[in-house]
Amino acid sequence: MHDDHDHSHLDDMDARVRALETLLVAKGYVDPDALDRIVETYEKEIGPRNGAHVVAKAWSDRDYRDWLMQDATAAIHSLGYSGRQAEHMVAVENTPDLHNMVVCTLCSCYPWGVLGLPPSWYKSAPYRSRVVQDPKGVLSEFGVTLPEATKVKVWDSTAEIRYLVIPMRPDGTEEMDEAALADIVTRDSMIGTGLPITPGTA
Amino acid sequence: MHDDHDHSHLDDMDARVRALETLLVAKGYVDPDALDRIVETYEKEIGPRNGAHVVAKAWSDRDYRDWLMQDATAAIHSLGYSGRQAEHMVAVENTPDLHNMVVCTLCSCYPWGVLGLPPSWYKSAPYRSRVVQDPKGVLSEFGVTLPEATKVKVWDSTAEIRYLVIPMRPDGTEEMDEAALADIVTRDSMIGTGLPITPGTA
Amino acid sequence: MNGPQDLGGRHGHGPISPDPNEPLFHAPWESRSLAMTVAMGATGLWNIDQSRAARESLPARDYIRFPYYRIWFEAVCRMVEEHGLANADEVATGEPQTPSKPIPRLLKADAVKSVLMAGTPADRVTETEPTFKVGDRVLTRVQNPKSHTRLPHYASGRPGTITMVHGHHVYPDVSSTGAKGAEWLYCVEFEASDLWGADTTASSVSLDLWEPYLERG
Amino acid sequence: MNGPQDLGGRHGHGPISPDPNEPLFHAPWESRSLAMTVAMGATGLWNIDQSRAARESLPARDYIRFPYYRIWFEAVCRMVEEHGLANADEVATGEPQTPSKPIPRLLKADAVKSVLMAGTPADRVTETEPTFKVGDRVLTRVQNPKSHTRLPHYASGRPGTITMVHGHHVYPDVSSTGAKGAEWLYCVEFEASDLWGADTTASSVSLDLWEPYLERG
Repeated sequence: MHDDHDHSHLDDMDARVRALETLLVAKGYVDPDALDRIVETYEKEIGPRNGAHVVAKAWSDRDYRDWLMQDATAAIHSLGYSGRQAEHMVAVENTPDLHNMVVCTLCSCYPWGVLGLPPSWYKSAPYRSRVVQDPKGVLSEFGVTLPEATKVKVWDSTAEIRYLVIPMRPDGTEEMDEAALADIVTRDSMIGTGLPITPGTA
Repeated sequence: MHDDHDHSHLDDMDARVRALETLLVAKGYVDPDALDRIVETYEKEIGPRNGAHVVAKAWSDRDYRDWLMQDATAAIHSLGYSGRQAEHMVAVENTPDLHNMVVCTLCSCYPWGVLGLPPSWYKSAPYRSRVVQDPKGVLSEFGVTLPEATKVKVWDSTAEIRYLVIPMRPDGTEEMDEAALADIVTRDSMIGTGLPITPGTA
Repeated sequence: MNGPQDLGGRHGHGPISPDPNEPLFHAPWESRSLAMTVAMGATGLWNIDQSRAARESLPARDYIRFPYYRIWFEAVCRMVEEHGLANADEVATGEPQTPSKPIPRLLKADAVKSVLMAGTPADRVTETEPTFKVGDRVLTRVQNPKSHTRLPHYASGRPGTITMVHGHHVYPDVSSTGAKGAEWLYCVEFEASDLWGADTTASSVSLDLWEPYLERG
Repeated sequence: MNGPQDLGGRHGHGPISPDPNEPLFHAPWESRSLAMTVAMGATGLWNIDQSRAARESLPARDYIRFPYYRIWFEAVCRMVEEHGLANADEVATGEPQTPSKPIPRLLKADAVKSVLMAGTPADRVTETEPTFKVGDRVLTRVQNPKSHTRLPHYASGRPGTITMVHGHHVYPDVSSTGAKGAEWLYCVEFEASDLWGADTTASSVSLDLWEPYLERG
């Protein structure tokens, strides 16, 4: 019923975007090599492994966890992560009683510096419209069911503060070192739409 | 930028609507002659001339005006107008200090029995979204400027009550009879997006 | 439902562009969609609140682009299918593949005039008394149901004044489910500043609201 | 702006349908649109609030249908034109017809890493003190400006509690016009029932709100 001709539109988009790039380069407003570098940075260097490192360290090191909860910007910067869309960080910690979820209802604010670029669904109308009212309904679409009694706090990123969810460390991970722990921390678990991988189920 | 192919869609609409009608007739759910009669009724019998008659009579006959303001449903019915989408009527009167405007923000409620079918703009997102917040901005798009001090009351038709605006009788109409007065009452003046035609300017 | 139909106070929908010479219908499919909506409504299979609920349940991205008669048409198609009168393939092709279902009433041509003139009054007899009277201050309910309601979001959780007691009317929040229900209906006037702060050129906005939407203010 | 971007609590937008194997970019135009948005932002010709204002000013019917990177692309095109860097025909064809305008800064490839790592902190020095402290009850302003704001409509006119004082930050309602302005920024926690009544599965919703949005509750 949508009457979209999305494929032809997407072909149009390739042509239109190429035209703009050609123009901006010709006019000297952008350096084409800089465009390549920007894309490479988010393809290769900045992604959710950054955040997973932060979470794994918080799980492994109580002092680091305390610092993170008190001054996330500094604690995260100490691991070498910062910059664009991670200038001002706040960490929010899940507990058995409380689950945190992050959204930007007004646009697509997301902690690039620790999670990379957001997935499409994070920027889309369905997620942005629903999670502030019905987070448990949203979780069920991600296959996540919380205990009935667990409360959900939603964080709507309306300013330049970026929120990182610190998920609960799963049972059965007592023997894992920081590197192994980082491997079970999923991107979605740091947004609040998922949980870490439970050892033995992945 | 809309990427609409409205014309081809509208051709589609003709075919789709014909298919539904064929089906409903074949299944015995609708009588095709009844469909014709419904269309004819709103093309030929029920339209804004009904409401103009009501307004002209209210301008000419103080007792009728008082009855209309007190029990619009009965007063309007006494002129032979009633029925679908005019079951429960309220008349609201403009004064030098107060201008009334009617909308249905949630759908397209409109007093069919006195004004006929609504114009497209009445049912459209621009009018419905804006008039409850910025009625004077809306009026300017209709070419209407009220005195600065005139207040605007907006009526949002959220239930089955239908509102009819009784515009102010223009100066210079003292000699006009009811039939002549009805001719200067425009549809938009009974919605509140227009004013009656001032004699000598039409 | 805080859906695409709940437009009051929203921005970004562009100019109104009224056409003073607009025809009553822009194409035959518009008049036939109107007529089928009225005729199917007259069968007694569904009520006006169910029709409204079906229209506003169109995907938001469709609702705000479609001409209004297309919204009506799509809703009739949906209700025909949901009430088991025909399947989607029959609706698309126009060719019956399944037996007809009995319907409560068929609107015949010679009854059109009397049916349209009778309308469908929404007031219902009651032995209850209205809780509020003209002049009472009220506060509208804070709500955001996914189901059909006629309290627009812009007037949810706001203070107003009762200016009319309209009567005891069919209650859409219940009626839209196909069940029967009625409640006292009031006209509630809101100071425009209580809805929009300083961002308004209105003096007041009046809405017709049922008693369950209201608490004493 | 209560525009198409103000999505919190709206219905009718369908399922979320997360794709666990989604690529970072779906097509080359997406990555190039991202890169041009970042690179043009780095010129210093406009700030992030102006970019956001341009994106949400797309027609509502386009905004809710477009892939997000297309929203960004359309906004860059609009800003390039509005700032007189090129005309619409040049943007459409890619062929320069007018002389280039001087720009404050050109982002060179070898500066990308340091620029991205530096980011653009939004906190600003002030001699003022914050009016509110953690634990204070506040009421958000009733408003509905057509201009850029970061108080979503669903949280306008609602009571909440200050849970963090973030600092003195760039104020988007002013910054989006190209002017300079900063205000104290707070995290305000709202009971979900104060936003949605009974229609919610959330316990609370927290928003970061600037002092002009707040009065003592």
